[in-house]
Amino acid sequence: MNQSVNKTTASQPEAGKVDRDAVARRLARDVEEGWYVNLGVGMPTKVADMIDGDKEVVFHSENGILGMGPGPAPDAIDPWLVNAGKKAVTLLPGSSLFHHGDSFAMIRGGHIDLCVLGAFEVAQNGDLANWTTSSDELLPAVGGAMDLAVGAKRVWVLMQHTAREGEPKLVEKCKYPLTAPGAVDRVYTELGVFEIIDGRFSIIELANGVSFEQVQALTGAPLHGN
Amino acid sequence: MNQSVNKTTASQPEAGKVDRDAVARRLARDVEEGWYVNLGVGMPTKVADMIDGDKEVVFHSENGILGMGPGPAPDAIDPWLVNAGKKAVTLLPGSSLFHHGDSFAMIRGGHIDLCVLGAFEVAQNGDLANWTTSSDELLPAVGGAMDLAVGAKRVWVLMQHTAREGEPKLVEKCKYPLTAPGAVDRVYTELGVFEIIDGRFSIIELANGVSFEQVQALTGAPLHGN
Amino acid sequence: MIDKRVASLAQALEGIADGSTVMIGGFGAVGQPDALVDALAELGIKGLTIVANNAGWSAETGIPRLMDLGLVRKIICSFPKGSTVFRELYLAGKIELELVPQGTLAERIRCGGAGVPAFYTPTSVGTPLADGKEHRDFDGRTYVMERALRADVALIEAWKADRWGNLSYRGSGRNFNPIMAMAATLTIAQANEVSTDPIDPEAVVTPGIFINRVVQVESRVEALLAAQRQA
Amino acid sequence: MIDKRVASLAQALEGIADGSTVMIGGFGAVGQPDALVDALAELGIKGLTIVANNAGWSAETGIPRLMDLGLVRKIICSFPKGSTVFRELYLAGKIELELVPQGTLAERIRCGGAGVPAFYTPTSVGTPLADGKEHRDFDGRTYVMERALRADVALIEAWKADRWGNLSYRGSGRNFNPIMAMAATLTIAQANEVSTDPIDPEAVVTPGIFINRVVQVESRVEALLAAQRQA
Repeated sequence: MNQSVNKTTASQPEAGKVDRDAVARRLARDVEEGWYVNLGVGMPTKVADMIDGDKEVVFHSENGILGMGPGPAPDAIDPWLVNAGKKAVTLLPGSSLFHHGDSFAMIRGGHIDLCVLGAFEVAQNGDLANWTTSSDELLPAVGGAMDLAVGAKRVWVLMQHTAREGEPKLVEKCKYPLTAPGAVDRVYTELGVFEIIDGRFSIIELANGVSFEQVQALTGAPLHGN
Repeated sequence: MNQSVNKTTASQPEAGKVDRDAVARRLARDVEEGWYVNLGVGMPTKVADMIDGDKEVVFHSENGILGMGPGPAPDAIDPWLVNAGKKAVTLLPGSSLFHHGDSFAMIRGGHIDLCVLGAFEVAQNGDLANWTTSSDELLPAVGGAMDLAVGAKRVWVLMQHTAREGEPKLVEKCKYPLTAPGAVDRVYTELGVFEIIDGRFSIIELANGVSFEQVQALTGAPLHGN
Repeated sequence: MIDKRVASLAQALEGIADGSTVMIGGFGAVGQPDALVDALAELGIKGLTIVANNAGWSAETGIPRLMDLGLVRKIICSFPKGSTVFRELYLAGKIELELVPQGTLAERIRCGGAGVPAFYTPTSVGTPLADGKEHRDFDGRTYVMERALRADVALIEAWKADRWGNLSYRGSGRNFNPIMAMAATLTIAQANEVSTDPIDPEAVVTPGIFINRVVQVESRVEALLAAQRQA
Repeated sequence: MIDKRVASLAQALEGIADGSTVMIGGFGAVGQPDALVDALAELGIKGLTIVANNAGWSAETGIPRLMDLGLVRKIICSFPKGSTVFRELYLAGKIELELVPQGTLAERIRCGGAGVPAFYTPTSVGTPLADGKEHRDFDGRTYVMERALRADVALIEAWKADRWGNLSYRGSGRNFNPIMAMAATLTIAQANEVSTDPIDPEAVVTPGIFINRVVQVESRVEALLAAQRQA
């Protein structure tokens, strides 16, 4: 938890060189003390390690944990305690355990302050596509993404600004099947922080050394000042 | 629990002289080991004391108890432990505690083997009227009666055969507002045991010394042999 | 540091507005947040809609006290008998009653907390309480549609609380408390024991995520015993 | 005397018919009733519909083993990735998949056990998973109607059990187990510890009313650790 360095967002826009930790750290700065936070599998899980040590945040795992702590030492693994990615975790003081019915009541009922998810695409109206890249994908799987996207008070997407081949992931309209319409509040990428306001992407901040023109060129929808 | 006497149903048909314990004892004989049983407030609560000591039955209270035992000694009252009638109770080994959401999930979900209720009227098609005696009663109250009547696997009514003025309570059609349509399986009174089969009252047994004609005269619907 | 403990009943109740819908836990006297309700009565907040199983029993305390002070516009409950105050106000047309079967009340509250806006139940079909409700058949059985219930405020009672707002209960004291805790915008718990030590994660009944404030209140054992004698 | 303990896995599984719908608890490996599932595979009961969160991970054990033996007709789940056996059968058109969002799956099961035939949820609105479902607006938001799920049999895992069938769990091992326990006609639990001593009434997570049979099975710690390494 106690990350000594407190750098701002990384400045390298090229795909493949993204400092994922820096983006996660930038997002973590905006997480408020006392929030109940669910982190999606993958890049979002990094956020847990980036929260300032003196800011108490409660991490929720949809398989029935509140107050999840970091992974255990190899000799201290509890085989019965895993996160939503099925990896070993620990419990922090103040934690609680419950079943899936109650866990998704929390999610659907609007009790989670923040959900951080990865995405294939985010549209300027907040539409989120993060569960399947095609409507006839060979083997679809959805997990809890749809419930989290509609249920959390805030949905922040943490992702690389563009896809592997450089295609924009912030778009006017998603081409992939939606996870939820109008769900996303903010997007954090290596190029900046973008808020969805009145159906368009507003720039909250740009990463150091990144110009508006650079970001706009890598974005599939018009960007606006805040 | 260990009632030494094992009399059959009392034989006195006149109102006011009914041996309520005997009727409760007769019903208790038909309760099977291992059943989960909810007893309505009033006369039905007597059934708990009439169950054979070597027959383990689990009593449910809708305010969140399974495995309810008899009332405590005056010096052993737990103020936080009451039954649905708000009276002090005890817990037997194997008991459990839960909230109202889960308690009525048990009831509505068909997990209670038997519910014993009192009634104002039972109709030959199983209609039950036991919550209010008039559709414009000054101050209505319903509690959990409707949930129990529709949810329990079996609904047995335990009551006096006739009302105070001698009016029949087993009737062709209820005149009072229903608690639930077609809910009752059996009726136990001081005159006998009656099962509802194919929309009519079938006599399972008559109390000692009671003739078919006597019972029929006090019943507002045709009785049938079994 | 997360710390949901507040030092007084007044702090616990801060910010409740006239016209609020207030859920009050408890089944009869057990699990009723008596100190919070009595402190609410002192504040004189008007036009309340109360959601509770009962309408109380004694004019000196609890829901009848709120009613006696003219603060309650409406009550949504399953069993309003036993309260002389309510009876008189109701018969005089001075208070509104929405009578709900107990299990339907519980499920409406649970759905309110779980993000489910409506559900179907067999309870009340064929009775006057289903009048005007949407009916629908599933697999040959008839059900009514019921809407979720939410509140601005929930007042609940627990046995133990920790600084994270985690709660555990005692005996039959859970009743409506855990589900009401989920269904309100502002949930306030009174607890007999409040500690900075965490409750065992396996023993938490209401996770702190549902709780906004916790206040320590010595439980009124004598009042509970008196209510039992009256039952 | 009530005693839900049975002496063997074979006794625990007695009476399951071809064509049954079987709920299987667990989230990944944790809370999965592995011994019961493997014993079910040995019985060769055919035409099963499985309800579970995952489609398993290893061909040697659990749900993939059932599938590999050709016993499964259909699976209702939220996350079927990770199982090569399922993938191959599915792509070959030899097994049916009903993909359900995880929270909707949980609530459908909970409603199945709670006597609620249908409910509304915002989850999946505007996505392909809502295609063909009834949509309805409540208070200006759109929801889909979902039907309750029930099963003929639920296989679940607990940490402790007593002779009344009361259960408690360990860590994140609750997951789907408590709600599946409620939603089946025949619920069978494997538990690491089975005792004639009762579980503390305050600590019971699944009351025995939902449980028909309990069998003691030593938990396979190594299998759990292996599954974590694979995650």
